[in-house]
Amino acid sequence: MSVSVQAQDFDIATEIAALTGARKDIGAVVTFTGLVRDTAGHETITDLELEHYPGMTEYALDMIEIKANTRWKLQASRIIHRYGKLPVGAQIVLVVVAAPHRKDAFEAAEFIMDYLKSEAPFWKKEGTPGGGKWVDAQARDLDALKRWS
Amino acid sequence: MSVSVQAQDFDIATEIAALTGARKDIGAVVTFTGLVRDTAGHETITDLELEHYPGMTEYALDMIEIKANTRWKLQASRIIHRYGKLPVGAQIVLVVVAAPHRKDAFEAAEFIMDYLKSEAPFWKKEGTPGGGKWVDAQARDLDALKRWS
Amino acid sequence: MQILYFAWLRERIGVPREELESTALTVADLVAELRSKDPRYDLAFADMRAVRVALDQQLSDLDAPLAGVREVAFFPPMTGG
Amino acid sequence: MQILYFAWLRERIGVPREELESTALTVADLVAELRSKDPRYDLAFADMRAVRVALDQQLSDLDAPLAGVREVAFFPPMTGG
Repeated sequence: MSVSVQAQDFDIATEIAALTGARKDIGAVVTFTGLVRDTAGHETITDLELEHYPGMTEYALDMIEIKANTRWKLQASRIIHRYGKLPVGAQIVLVVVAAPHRKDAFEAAEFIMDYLKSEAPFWKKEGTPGGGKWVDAQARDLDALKRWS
Repeated sequence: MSVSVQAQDFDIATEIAALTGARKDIGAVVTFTGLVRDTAGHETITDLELEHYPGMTEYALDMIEIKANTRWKLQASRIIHRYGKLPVGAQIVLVVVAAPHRKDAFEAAEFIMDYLKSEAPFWKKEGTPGGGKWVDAQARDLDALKRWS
Repeated sequence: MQILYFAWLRERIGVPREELESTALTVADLVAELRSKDPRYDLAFADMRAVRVALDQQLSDLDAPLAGVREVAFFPPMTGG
Repeated sequence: MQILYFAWLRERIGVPREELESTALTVADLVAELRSKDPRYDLAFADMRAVRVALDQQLSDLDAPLAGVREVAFFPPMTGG
């Protein structure tokens, strides 16, 4: 289990290799990568600024990872979330989960992403030709949490 | 959309890069990697032999990928499945799915894996200290299919 | 027609494929014909609940007609992924 | 105590953090005190349904007591991931 909150980019292959290493007991690895899209609805996006709450962010990600590891039989997990100003196409977040069986790996990765959307102190501001706009929290992201309770 | 049935190994980072390329409209990438585990229940596994039905395999994977792309709004997808004798720890299968939103990417990747388990003509033979054993189909893999119908 | 066998069906029957002239109307008829041919086939097809069939590379079933079919494959339930 | 503001709350209030001596017993009392201080605060806290609060970096709510709390953070609903 490990989390990183960082400005710099990450490399998925490196992160997977670091998790699985020379282990021979892992059956399934699921990764999720979130990227900056060039549109939001009908609006053109030029970049994305991610603000966060240093200290609380790491604590919240640790808690989410612990919850996932308590609920599913995982062998390894990793969360990386970037902050700062990111160009369109850039990687924002990475979740990697390793487990003996695929169902656990899929569910835990989706659980982590659902919690991350609503319980990690990040705020997105989309750059548009008309200026920056704070992204509103989505009702569907809160709905996504309900399936886990 | 593309599928490969091959003896050689694959590189996840290369496959993701080939899918996303210079695109700026992708919001979520989910990958699943299946690996050869060193145990099955209480049994020690020394290697895994994967037999397949050339011709039908490619057709079945194509059909599964088309089903997933019909059901979810995907931007790109890729399936690689290996055959032949694989050592413990080796990669067996890779599914990569790119979509505007995470829910579609997660569901489509899980759907593809569930179908692949029961509808792609592969058969696994586990090497054990006592000799080779054909893997039995799991009732839970058939159950997994039911959630999609 | 071409008959293909995979996994333990291939091992029990002893060949991966064979050419066969048959007048069987359905898959079930063909299985009966094969079982009467040799004890190896009789053993391999003893429990048909454990056997799946594909006709010209598409999953099918025991009742399916064989008219026009060029390739019949028998195999256990699939275990890919 | 330290008061922190994030995202559009930070922008409306104009500072990311400030030190404040307060006798407020609850978060709601503190919000009332801030709103009476300056129109910028009054505007920022006009719709409390859009405001979340963390006490010493743990999510909390408006009724929570402030006794012993060193750091209060106000922010909109989170949009990570």
